[in-house]
Amino acid sequence: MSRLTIELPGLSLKNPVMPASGCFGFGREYSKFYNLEKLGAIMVKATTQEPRFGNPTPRVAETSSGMLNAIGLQNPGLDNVLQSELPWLSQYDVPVIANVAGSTIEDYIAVSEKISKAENVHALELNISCPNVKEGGLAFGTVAETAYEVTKEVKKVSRVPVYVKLSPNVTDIVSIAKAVEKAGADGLTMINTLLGMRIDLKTGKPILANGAGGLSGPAIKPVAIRMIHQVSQEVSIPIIGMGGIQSAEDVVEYFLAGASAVAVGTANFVDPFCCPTIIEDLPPLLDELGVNHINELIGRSWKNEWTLQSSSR
Amino acid sequence: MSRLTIELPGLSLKNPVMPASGCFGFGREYSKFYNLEKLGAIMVKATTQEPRFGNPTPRVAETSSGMLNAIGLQNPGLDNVLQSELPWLSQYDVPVIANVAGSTIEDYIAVSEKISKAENVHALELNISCPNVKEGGLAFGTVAETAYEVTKEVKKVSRVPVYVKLSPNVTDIVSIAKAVEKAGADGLTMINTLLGMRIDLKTGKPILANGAGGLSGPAIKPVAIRMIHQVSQEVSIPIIGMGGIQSAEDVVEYFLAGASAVAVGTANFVDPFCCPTIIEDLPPLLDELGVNHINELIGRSWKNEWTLQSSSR
Amino acid sequence: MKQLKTELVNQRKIAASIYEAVLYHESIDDQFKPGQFVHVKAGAGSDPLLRRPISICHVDPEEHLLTMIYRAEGKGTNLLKNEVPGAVIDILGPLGNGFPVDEVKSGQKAVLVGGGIGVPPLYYLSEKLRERGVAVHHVNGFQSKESVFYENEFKELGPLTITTADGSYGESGFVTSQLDLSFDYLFACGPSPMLQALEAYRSKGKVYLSLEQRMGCGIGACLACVCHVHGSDLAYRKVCSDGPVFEAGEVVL
Amino acid sequence: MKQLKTELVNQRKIAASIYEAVLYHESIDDQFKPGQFVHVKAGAGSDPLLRRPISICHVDPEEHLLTMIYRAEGKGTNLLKNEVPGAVIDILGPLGNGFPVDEVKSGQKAVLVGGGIGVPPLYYLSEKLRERGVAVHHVNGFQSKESVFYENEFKELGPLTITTADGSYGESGFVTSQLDLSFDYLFACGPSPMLQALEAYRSKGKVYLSLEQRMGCGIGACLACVCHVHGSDLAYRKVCSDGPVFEAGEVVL
Ligand SMILES: Cc1cc2nc3c(=O)[nH]c(=O)nc-3n(C[C@H](O)[C@H](O)[C@H](O)COP(=O)(O)OP(=O)(O)OC[C@H]3O[C@@H](n4cnc5c(N)ncnc54)[C@H](O)[C@@H]3O)c2cc1C
Ligand SMILES: Cc1cc2nc3c(=O)[nH]c(=O)nc-3n(C[C@H](O)[C@H](O)[C@H](O)COP(=O)(O)OP(=O)(O)OC[C@H]3O[C@@H](n4cnc5c(N)ncnc54)[C@H](O)[C@@H]3O)c2cc1C
Ligand SMILES: Cc1cc2nc3c(=O)[nH]c(=O)nc-3n(C[C@H](O)[C@H](O)[C@H](O)COP(=O)(O)O)c2cc1C
Ligand SMILES: Cc1cc2nc3c(=O)[nH]c(=O)nc-3n(C[C@H](O)[C@H](O)[C@H](O)COP(=O)(O)O)c2cc1C
Ligand code: FES
Ligand code: FES
Repeated sequence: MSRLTIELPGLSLKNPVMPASGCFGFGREYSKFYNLEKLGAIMVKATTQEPRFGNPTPRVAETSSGMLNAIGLQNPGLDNVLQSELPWLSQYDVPVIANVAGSTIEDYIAVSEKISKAENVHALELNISCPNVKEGGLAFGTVAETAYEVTKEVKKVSRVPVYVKLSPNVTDIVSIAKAVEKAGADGLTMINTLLGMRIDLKTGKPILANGAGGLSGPAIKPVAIRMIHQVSQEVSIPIIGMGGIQSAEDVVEYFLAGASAVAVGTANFVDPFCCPTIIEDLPPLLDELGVNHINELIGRSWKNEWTLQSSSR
Repeated sequence: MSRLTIELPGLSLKNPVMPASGCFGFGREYSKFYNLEKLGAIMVKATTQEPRFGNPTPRVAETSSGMLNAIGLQNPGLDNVLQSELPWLSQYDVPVIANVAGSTIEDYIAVSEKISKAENVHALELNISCPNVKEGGLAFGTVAETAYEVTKEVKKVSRVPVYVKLSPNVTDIVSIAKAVEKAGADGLTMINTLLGMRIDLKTGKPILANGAGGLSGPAIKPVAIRMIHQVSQEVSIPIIGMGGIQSAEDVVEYFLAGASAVAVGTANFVDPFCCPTIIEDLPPLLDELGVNHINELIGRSWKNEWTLQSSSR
Repeated sequence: MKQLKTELVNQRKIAASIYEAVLYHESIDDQFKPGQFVHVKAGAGSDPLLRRPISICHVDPEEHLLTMIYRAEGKGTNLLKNEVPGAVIDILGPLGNGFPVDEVKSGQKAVLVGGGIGVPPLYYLSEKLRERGVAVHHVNGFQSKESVFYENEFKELGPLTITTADGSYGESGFVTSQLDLSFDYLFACGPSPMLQALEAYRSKGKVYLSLEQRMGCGIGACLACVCHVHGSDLAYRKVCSDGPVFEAGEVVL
Repeated sequence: MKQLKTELVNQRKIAASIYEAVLYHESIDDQFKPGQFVHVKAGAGSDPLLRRPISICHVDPEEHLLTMIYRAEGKGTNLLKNEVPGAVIDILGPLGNGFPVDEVKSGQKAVLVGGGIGVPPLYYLSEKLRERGVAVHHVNGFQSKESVFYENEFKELGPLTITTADGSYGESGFVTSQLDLSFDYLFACGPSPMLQALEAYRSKGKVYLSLEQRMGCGIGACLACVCHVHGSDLAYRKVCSDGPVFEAGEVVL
């Protein structure tokens, strides 16, 4: 399986597939289905300084090939994550990427400083793009200046490399990506969810108690591929791609677009075994494509004119 | 069927359902399947000053519950549209909304002035949001100032009401909507396609010859609903909603969000009879919801606290 | 919990919009308990995307059959109803914590209260209670005559009162109008207003309620389905994995 | 053109990844011509979204049956291959303009050249040419032995040469290596490189080529499937409605 290894800042991945933040809790539930050490890494649920209950229910609504969520960053708070969740996860030999959220720059700094000291946290993922919290989150991710600011401050305090999670709800994602790169980000993760809404015909009101929510799942994959294709050509830090990944084929599409690793979110809900299945399906797919190591695929859609294999009727 | 009539600037619609621009040509093909007079109106293919061949093929790619297109505004040019397409369409008693595209403000002015004089053109739809032309299009739609400018200039020369078609590929759609309202737009149409991409595993290159393209279909409906919900609360001009509409239920969802009429695009490709089918399905659906006239539904999701019907297990 | 590619053995319409489906898989056995549910994938492709939670209505452990009853309402259930015998139906299950069958003693009295599409799990519960020698009384409420199902099936297990909201069959009105009964245990599944009304019966005996909530994962990971615990702003329970059955008074309805 | 909810009567695998499906609908008759195609909806729900263009391989107008042959490759065709007899298959058709059968006279000589999944429409064409008393010679190219299909079926209609790219069956190489034949008409369907090579045969007789292109609507409205006309920057043809069959030399391949 050494054909799947990937080296990223802070992360020596045995394979490039990891569950996406918020779609895997802190791993406890999925650990009942398979050995978490099969995963390249684990992106855990967003952590905030104080515990949060999150938004009222309903918190999810289905859409065509997608779903909306407005969980509202429910989490047990930094102290509990440090004392209970991360130590529990440390029984597994798998790198953890801690997802950090907040309402103020101070929040981000405080959580990042402390959580980056946890032994099994190999990298941070700054969630400056959550659409489901009124106070901040999304705003940080949609303005280049604030994205720059929060990244820079967190870099000062973090013991581990910092990945910044970009919001797709912007006119010009490249300028935001460049801003956080300039601020010292070690990598990017993209994309977070698109803002969406569904309305219940019977009540006449939005299905989600919160009104709008974040759209994830296969529906958003072409938007993510487009953005990664754009951004990867303009920055020199690596990208962990996500949005609608369901299969090994999807992973290859992300690599071709310019990702160096991928995360799987919503698909875990449809098939709890999807991450290990995708990991198993990758080597035969590489064979089919005539590729030795998965890293040969990174950015191939724009890097040069070579062709994997000519299509035949 | 008087339960479906809608009055909009320039448009007395017998029902609120019309085909979306670019998905219905100038009506010739679909006229073989049903009487075009069944439609509330027809939004015809974008017209530019000069004829355009458009982009190289492949021009479409499928995605989960959606499709990408990069047609590139292929059209026979203003003169031909005025001399041949519109006169042909005038045999049907159905209002036409002319979709106007260009690369410069001067283009928009020139086409708008002339096409708005055609007898059966009841309104213009300014396409300042086409993702598939390099020179302009999208740029007009993503910057409030230029959107304002082009709208204002076109308003000066147009003989008929002007609707402006908004791009969803922006951070803040409300500010753009307000800018075009301030510039004198009579209405909004939204949304145009989301920018997306798919990559062919076999060739390693984007499927579309153009690289990126516009994402349409059911996948984007939640994004459109969210944007219409936002914008309709902030402007006082009417909105023609579009994006993924396939059924009468979808139409009601758009009305609840804040639309006053709707357009159907991609669904015509899946089912050429979808527009008349939707129109027929609306009255029984209104009955089920206990609604007399469809205009009672406009904006109900945010207008007040009434409830259509309590949901029962 | 397992992911099973079951075979649809039989499917029939048993009332207005109500379907009974029987699934076969060699792994189906008595590990599937009353009050638990299965998470059902409808259709191939990613539309519809999410699984549908459907209660277990009956299990035949020898024949490895599972019966579920559902209302064809939206996209997923309407696809499901078009499946023909031989079709492969992908389910996850058993999920959640069911009714505390083992707690009820032989000779005790249980009232089972179902509302509409909340009725099916109570059938399996009633079967299991009967096996333990519990005296079971059923009160099932429906919208109208056309939506009544499993009348004879329930009658074979114990007395049955049927109510219809429009009075077109059985007693007129809601189930709560038919509850001047004494009991040791009351088990209920149905719409929220019904469950809220039943909370009051805690003074008369032990009350267990099965809740409904929109779900993402169905296994406790996504926090879509949480409900508040009485007396705390932060404490919560997940309907999918802590429930769907809770003792009345534990969580906020 | 009609939208037909056909019934899948029969489906079988006839070569590696190649399936033959027979559809029934009372409206299927000889209005469905060789070279035309049907637009097939795979799966319920909106994923996959678009219809798949599949050529007409054979029509039985009395029994109202239509045969199509397809390669299970991507999302849609892989769903299709799992459908069982009795399933409803939604098709639009007939679409496009087929081969000019009526132009060919009794006694004339026609060569039919098919490549891979371009072979099926030529079967129906050959049947119709034979009915007119045309002498038909077939040259069908495949990837390898495993992908060869309809060998006997074609042989019953006239001489057949089979080529395989890997030489595992019939003649080794491409169809173009087997074309030292004289003809009045050459009809071909297959991959672009093959069609491009066949353009040169215009000097020997009339050549008609059936093109392939990614489609949106399939009926001429969306301009997804256009190709250039030789000698003009602006003139174009739509593969779906002007084609898919064009005379060689008309459009840029
Ligand atoms: C624990 C549990 C057990 C259930 N048991 C049964 C049963 O035995 N029989 C039965 O008919 N129904 C049961 N339901 C309700 C059933 O899950 C919904 O009716 C079904 O999911 C609706 O799907 P749809 O495709 O018809 O609707 P759609 O409108 O297409 O559904 C869209 C989305 O909303 C969700 N959703 C819609 N309505 C509900 C609801 N009432 N509860 C939860 N999610 C919903 C769907 O799961 C899906 O994710 C149960 C629900 C829960 C939570
Ligand atoms: C006029 C015409 C006739 C055809 N006749 C046949 C036939 O008889 N038998 C057969 O096996 N194939 C035929 N094809 C090709 C067939 O349409 C594609 O193989 C099929 O659409 C692929 O669908 P999929 O679900 O397997 O692939 P996916 O990859 O899931 O398809 C995704 C999208 O791309 C389109 N697409 C992918 N490949 C092609 C292609 N080669 N040509 C056109 N669109 C494509 C699909 O239609 C769909 O919209 C024909 C194509 C055309 C244009
Ligand atoms: C239920 C749910 C909860 C999520 N919670 C978080 C979160 O806490 N932090 C975060 O950065 N992203 C969160 N996300 C976004 C995902 O990590 C991911 O970026 C997005 O869902 C796109 O990937 P997908 O299409 O594979 O789900 C959440 C997504 C879902 C569906
Ligand atoms: C093939 C195709 C061509 C289109 N051409 C145009 C166009 O010329 N002008 C325009 O304003 N919008 C054009 N659109 C966008 C549609 O009008 C519509 O805004 C969009 O597709 C969303 O609606 P839908 O999901 O119902 O297709 C086109 C869309 C498609 C799919
Ligand atoms: S549905 Fe995901 S936690 Fe309950
Ligand atoms: S596929 Fe739409 S014009 Fe040919």
